[in-house]
Amino acid sequence: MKLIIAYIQPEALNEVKQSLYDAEVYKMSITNAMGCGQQKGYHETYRGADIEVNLLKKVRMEIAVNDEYVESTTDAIIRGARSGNIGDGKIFIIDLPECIRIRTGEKGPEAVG
Amino acid sequence: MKLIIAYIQPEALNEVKQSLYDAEVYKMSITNAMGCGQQKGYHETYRGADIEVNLLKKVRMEIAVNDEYVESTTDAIIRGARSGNIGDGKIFIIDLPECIRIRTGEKGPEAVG
Amino acid sequence: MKLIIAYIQPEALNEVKQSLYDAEVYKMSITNAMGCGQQKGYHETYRGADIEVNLLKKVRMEIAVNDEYVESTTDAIIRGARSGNIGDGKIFIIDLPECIRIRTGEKGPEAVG
Amino acid sequence: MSKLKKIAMLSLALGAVALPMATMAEEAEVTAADAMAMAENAMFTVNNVWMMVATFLVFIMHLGFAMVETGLTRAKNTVNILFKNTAIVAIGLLTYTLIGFNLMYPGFAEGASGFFGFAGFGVAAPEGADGLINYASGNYTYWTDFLFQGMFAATAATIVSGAVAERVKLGPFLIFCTIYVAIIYPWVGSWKWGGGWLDAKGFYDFAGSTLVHSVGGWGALAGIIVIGPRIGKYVNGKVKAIQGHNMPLLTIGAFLLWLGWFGFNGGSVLSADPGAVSFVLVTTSLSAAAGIIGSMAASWIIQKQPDLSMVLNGALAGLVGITAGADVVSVTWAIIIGLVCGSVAVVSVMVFDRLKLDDPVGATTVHLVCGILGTLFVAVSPDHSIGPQLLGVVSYAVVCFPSALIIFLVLKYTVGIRVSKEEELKGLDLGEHGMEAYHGFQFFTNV
Amino acid sequence: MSKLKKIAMLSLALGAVALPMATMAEEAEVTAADAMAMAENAMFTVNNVWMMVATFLVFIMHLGFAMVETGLTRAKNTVNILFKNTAIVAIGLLTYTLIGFNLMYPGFAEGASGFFGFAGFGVAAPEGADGLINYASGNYTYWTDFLFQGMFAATAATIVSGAVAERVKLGPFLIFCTIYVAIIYPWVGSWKWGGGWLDAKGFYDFAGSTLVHSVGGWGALAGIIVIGPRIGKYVNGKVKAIQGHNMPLLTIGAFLLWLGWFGFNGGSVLSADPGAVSFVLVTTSLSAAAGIIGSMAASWIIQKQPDLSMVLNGALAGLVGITAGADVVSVTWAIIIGLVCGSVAVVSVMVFDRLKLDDPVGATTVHLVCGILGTLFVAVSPDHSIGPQLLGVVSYAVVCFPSALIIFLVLKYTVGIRVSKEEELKGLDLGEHGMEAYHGFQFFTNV
Amino acid sequence: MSKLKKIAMLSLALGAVALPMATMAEEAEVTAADAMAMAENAMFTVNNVWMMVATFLVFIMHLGFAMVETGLTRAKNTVNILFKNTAIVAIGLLTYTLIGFNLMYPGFAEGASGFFGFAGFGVAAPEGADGLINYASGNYTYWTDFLFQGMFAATAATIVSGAVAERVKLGPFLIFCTIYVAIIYPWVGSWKWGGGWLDAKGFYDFAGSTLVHSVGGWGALAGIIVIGPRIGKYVNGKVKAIQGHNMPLLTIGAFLLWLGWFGFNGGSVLSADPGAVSFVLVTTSLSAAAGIIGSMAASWIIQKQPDLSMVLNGALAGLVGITAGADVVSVTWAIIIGLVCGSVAVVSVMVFDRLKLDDPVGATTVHLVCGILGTLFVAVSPDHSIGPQLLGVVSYAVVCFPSALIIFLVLKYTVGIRVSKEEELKGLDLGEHGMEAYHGFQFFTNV
Ligand SMILES: Nc1ncnc2c1ncn2[C@@H]1O[C@H](COP(=O)(O)OP(=O)(O)O)[C@@H](O)[C@H]1O
Ligand SMILES: Nc1ncnc2c1ncn2[C@@H]1O[C@H](COP(=O)(O)OP(=O)(O)O)[C@@H](O)[C@H]1O
Ligand SMILES: Nc1ncnc2c1ncn2[C@@H]1O[C@H](COP(=O)(O)OP(=O)(O)O)[C@@H](O)[C@H]1O
Repeated sequence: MKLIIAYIQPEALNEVKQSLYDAEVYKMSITNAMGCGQQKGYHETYRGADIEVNLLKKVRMEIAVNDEYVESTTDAIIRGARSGNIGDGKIFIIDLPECIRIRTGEKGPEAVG
Repeated sequence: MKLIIAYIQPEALNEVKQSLYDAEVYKMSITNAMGCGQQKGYHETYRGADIEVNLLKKVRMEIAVNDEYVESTTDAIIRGARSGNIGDGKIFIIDLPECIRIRTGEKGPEAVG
Repeated sequence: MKLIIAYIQPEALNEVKQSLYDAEVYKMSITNAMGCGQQKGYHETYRGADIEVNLLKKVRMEIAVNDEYVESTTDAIIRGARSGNIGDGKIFIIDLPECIRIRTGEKGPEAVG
Repeated sequence: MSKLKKIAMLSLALGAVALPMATMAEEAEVTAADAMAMAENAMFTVNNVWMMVATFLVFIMHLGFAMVETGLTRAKNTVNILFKNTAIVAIGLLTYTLIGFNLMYPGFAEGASGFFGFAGFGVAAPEGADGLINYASGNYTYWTDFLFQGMFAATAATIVSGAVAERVKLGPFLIFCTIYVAIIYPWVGSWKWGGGWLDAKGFYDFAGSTLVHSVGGWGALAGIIVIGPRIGKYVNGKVKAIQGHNMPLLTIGAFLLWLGWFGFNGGSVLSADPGAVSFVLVTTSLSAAAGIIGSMAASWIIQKQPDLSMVLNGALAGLVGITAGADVVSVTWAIIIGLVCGSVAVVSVMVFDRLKLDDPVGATTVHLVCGILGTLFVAVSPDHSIGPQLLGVVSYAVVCFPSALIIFLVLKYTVGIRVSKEEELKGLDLGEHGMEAYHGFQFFTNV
Repeated sequence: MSKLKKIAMLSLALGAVALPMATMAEEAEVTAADAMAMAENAMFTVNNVWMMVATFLVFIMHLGFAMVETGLTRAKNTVNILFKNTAIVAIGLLTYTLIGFNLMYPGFAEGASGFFGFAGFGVAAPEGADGLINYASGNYTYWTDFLFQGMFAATAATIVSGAVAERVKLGPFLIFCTIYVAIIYPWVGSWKWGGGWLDAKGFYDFAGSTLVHSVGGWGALAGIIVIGPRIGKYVNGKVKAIQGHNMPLLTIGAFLLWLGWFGFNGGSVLSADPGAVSFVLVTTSLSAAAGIIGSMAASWIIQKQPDLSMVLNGALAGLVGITAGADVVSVTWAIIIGLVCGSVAVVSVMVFDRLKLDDPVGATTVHLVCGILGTLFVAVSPDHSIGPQLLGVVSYAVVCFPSALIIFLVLKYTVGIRVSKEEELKGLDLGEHGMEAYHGFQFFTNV
Repeated sequence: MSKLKKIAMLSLALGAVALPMATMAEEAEVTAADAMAMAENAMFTVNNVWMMVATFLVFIMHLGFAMVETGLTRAKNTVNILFKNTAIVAIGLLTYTLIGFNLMYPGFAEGASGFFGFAGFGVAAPEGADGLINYASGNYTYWTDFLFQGMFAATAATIVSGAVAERVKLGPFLIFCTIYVAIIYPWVGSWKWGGGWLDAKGFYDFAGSTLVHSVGGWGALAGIIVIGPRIGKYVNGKVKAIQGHNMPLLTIGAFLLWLGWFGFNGGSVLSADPGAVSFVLVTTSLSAAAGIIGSMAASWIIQKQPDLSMVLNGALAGLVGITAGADVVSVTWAIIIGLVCGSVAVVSVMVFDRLKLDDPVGATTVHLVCGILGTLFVAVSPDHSIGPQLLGVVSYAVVCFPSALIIFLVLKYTVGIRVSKEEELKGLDLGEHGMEAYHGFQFFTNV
């Protein structure tokens, strides 16, 4: 099993959700995040004082999937999130040795889905 | 060492904290999250427009523990979080090769606790 | 590649960011978190009822780096976050087998930076 | 309105006794009587303007209550609290129209027991000048009277709303309000303001420390007892704090209440009488200010750090405390009353908490405890004594508390008064309304 | 101001007809005429005080509108909404100074068509008593008149603001407002309140269900049509809810609007006439209360759970509905009007939604639909009939809607009226102002 | 209050000169003198009602200040700011009762230097008519006077509060306020409004551009200098923005302040004089509106995008600017004053920032800079000249600034005036009060 962590633009969330559904990935968790990367951020001027915002609003998705789903999931995320502009985000994939469904106590692959 | 990630119902947080204390797990980090899974979500109607909420409020816990604690920790989480209803949540367990305590620079197992 | 997760004091964020920049680490993601650890928390009294706050505001950083950067990154975090007081936080380092840049589809090490 | 019809309308408006302004132009032969009529009409008009302004101020108190309650409770129950406060205003005004007004001011006949009277359903102004300048010897019209009193009515129920917040079922609560505002409040009110038996006994309550605030406070106490504390308030015997989620809203509410009190007390003079009204405004303000200082001191000493929510409660405590005697106590006493009520409020909140009476907003403290205190403080004024004041306090206690208790109990064992554990944990906004108060914001609903 | 100069100033102020108070001291030989002069002056003063108070109340409605719009939209567009509402007040007052006032009250000559008139640029009070006691037969001064009317002006534009919120470009919108408030509103207003042709036709609109609210409503409708729905509102044919982000602000707004309406309607009596004003306040309040009950019932039945935003819309619906006939309908009818408008509002909001007319705050429902309803309801009063009322409704429709449509279309095809997709998704606060409304708070901008 | 006692009370209230309304009934033989008495009494009553309304409006300004300061600062310091503003109102009213009123209006004897006077501790109304109709030639009662002036008092301290926000220690700050409000403000106020030496010199300040706003502004400037900038405001020489956390609250505050200004300026006429008051309301409103336009233009040009916080500061700038001459400048000048103050405000805020004078809310800009500007603008009116105005500005500068500086320095080197670095970073809410303003909400405290 793998744990897929993706940082995407907040605006892209709905489209990513959609394309994940199309890829039959229905389970996910998201959190609010702030990120800085190549995307340089923008300049607000608040009361005339220039303020360089380099931590931008992002959405962090966490999706646990079985190995055979990794490809389709990442593709789905990319499909939904790519605008071609800097700031589209990143996907990190890490190993997930164990997963437990709290309700039933099921473990492993069948607990993920 | 292992890093335990758990998604639970917000309402269950206090009970989970309690059962973790009982299991002598005192250190943890939590964040706000939204999740969708088998739990289908609910329908709000806002100003007459039906709105299907499928991203539900969840709490994400992150607990780093030494290997011998994994079992007792997950059991504690399950004890506190299980209501038997869909939406109870999931626990993900990943390997944690290294851990550092910022204050002292201690590394490895003794840094976790 | 490694995924570095650090919990630091909110107040320390700006200094940590600075020292990361000095270490030429420009990419990171942060989220709001609440944590409890050795730091015992404090007592608010709200309307005369004593309230023991043991979940304290923390900031969670997530930084994906190539292996050769791990050391310098963690050092930078420590440099920025260490006050010597309980509550300074923790750093967790986990393996990151794969990383994808959404915009370009690049994979692996060059996607991280 | 187009200005053409004005002159016609006006002369009409001035009623029997007045001269059409029109005559201003051609300086006709004016008699002293004409002049007097015009002067009395002017006096009538200014009195009425003042009473209307006071009505507006009392109206805005409802927003004040809504904000105080919202600020002192949790984000997940905000929509529900706002909803209750909105509904209560409507229920209060409409029931007062239907029966309240005539229940409160039945016009007891000579020698009537003055215990209960009812002048019939609905409202209708007496014909001509009798509903105007002659209605209250030139102080206000029938309609001004009705609206001013109507705005008071809903207050009693609003007080209860805060005390049972975060756990009460919406429907049943609205039923309680309807009964309490439509019948209990105006009925007991008639004893004093309606010129009933307590008035005859020399009981004094200028603007309602007892008639409004204690009445509401008794309802609140009954509600708290019947419904029980919120989940997580008392964990294995220990009192836990459940923090309010929005201090700016609390502050907005408290200031709006103070503002409203200028009308609540100032309007209770029932005329624009310059001396009386301005004096009342001064005692009211100074008592509120002293309430802040008193509670600040108490809070700082007892809690080590000054608690904003306590200090704002303190201001309200001072306001409730001065309400009964605002026109009869001296400036010095007004300050003392404020200091006492303010500091007592801090202690009282803690005491109720330890008595396991869970009152999220301190309604029982502010309105009941300080309402009683204020009523008794009237005795410090030369022409009043403690006897009748005690009698009044007790009379309202023995009627309001039991009746509220009964209503709540009946509701509890029929439709049920409390939401399910799940709903309470999830929040009443989603439970009762399927809405969120702060959509998109992230906050912990479990705190 | 230092009190020394007062007496001098005062005697001055009292104008030609008045006696310096100074004479109060030495009880000189006073004639009935002197007394009458003083009495009339007192009456003039109280009338004017009332109109000034009404002006303040109408002013605070702008804050009410700002809060309602803010509460019903998303956090990412909050700064933009607040900005628009602030700018509109300024634009409204200044354009009204420059041309609006003289366009709305041109003082049509005898036998004039009463269709268009303009009394020239700028404002200036008539000399001496003509700008004071004689200006409006002792009801208010020239300046009070100007300011009261000026506060009304901006309202029409504010109504549009909410309807096109969350997607309209700031600059072009302000241009629309300027034109609509400076020309359309006062021009069509002159037909009735300016004593123009519709007034002659017996059309009746007491305080502006049509002249203010429908005028704004037509502008809102035009705006919605031209600018189109917000992204995400209609996803492949399905109506999606876009939730407002702050229910407490919505509630503050609604209560402030109700408060303001006391001045909006009460002030429209154009004098402090005790009978007339207090009656208007009663009908206004009862209609608002009934609007709450009506919408609560409708919402509870249709939506299964009572929707706070609907109920507050219902209160406003009742207020708009009573505005046209507040002084001529009975108390009972006031309640009926409130119930009807309140329940209709709930349905109307849903209908507009399904017609793909995306109105985030329900401005079209509250101000247009209920504005029309209220105008027609005037016919229930004995001395009015449906004919002229229909004529009025239609006349304003056929002029306001097209003109607003044209202005918006011209703007659309020149400077453009809508922000880019990126900006709309990111939010107008960052897009138009480079600011955040709630800096540091975490909320989902994608919802 | 029960209506039975009314008639008695009233006749009492009307005082020596008046006729009991009772006589209205049986049309007794009325003399012209009776009529005149009644008319004068009516005039007295309406004047007093107006002054009371003005008092309410000034009171609500304190909520306005609280909201503006809260909105423009960070969420972690909100409770502290709300607390300070609440405490200041109480301190202001009570110290004004104790000494302020008699320090500000000592009633300088003929030929007195008019530099310092004190009429003794506490407040007490003159007996009978001398405290009523005769107190201010029928314009208001002693108590109205006291309360109206008392509401002004706290303002000066509130202005300072915003400037030193987010870093000042609670206790010491309250000590400063007490001294500044109890002694400095009323003492220097006596020079002009107390009929002191500056009044004799022909200095003119209608409602307090200098006496209230500059006085507060100088205190603010002194505070900023002594306490230093907030951590993170100036990072190695560069000016960093520290964003306010709540723009809706800022907007609520600004609108409430505008509303309050109707009483602040309108009440400063010290009577309900229709001509004078309504004119003042117009100049006040137009200057505020022009302030919005002026700052909007400046902000749009300089900052590229229009900054809401600047525009709202602009409205306040216009209001402060018109305050000194609201009754003597023309409508056109009122607009010019607004435009100038509004645009200057935008620049001024940036200048102070670059001068490393860290003023989170722009208090020095709005109250000091525009206070001075406004005072000088009085010279554009025919019957005033620049000389005395400059003299006034300078006199207040040389006394207020140093005295504030001294108080702050003494506090700094004794009890300390600034919280610890840790506390400042963590936020004063937890540090000074052990509370959170938005419990449960997630926001970044480090921004
Ligand atoms: N090495 C990294 N570690 C953690 N988060 C990262 C890293 N690189 C990128 N991110 C996250 O992805 C977001 C988008 O990255 P950015 O470099 O701006 O866009 P792109 O990858 O398209 O150039 C960042 O805002 C940050 O949240
Ligand atoms: N595969 C997954 N990846 C990420 N988060 C998940 C996954 N499955 C479940 N979750 C999280 O767990 C929560 C509960 O899961 P759900 O399926 O609704 O309940 P249950 O597991 O009891 O059926 C979800 O809301 C989501 O936050
Ligand atoms: N075992 C752990 N699992 C998850 N988070 C932890 C763990 N230990 C510490 N943390 C995080 O680090 C923060 C600081 O830890 P704490 O023990 O208070 O300070 P220190 O490590 O300096 O003693 C905690 O608030 C928590 O957020």
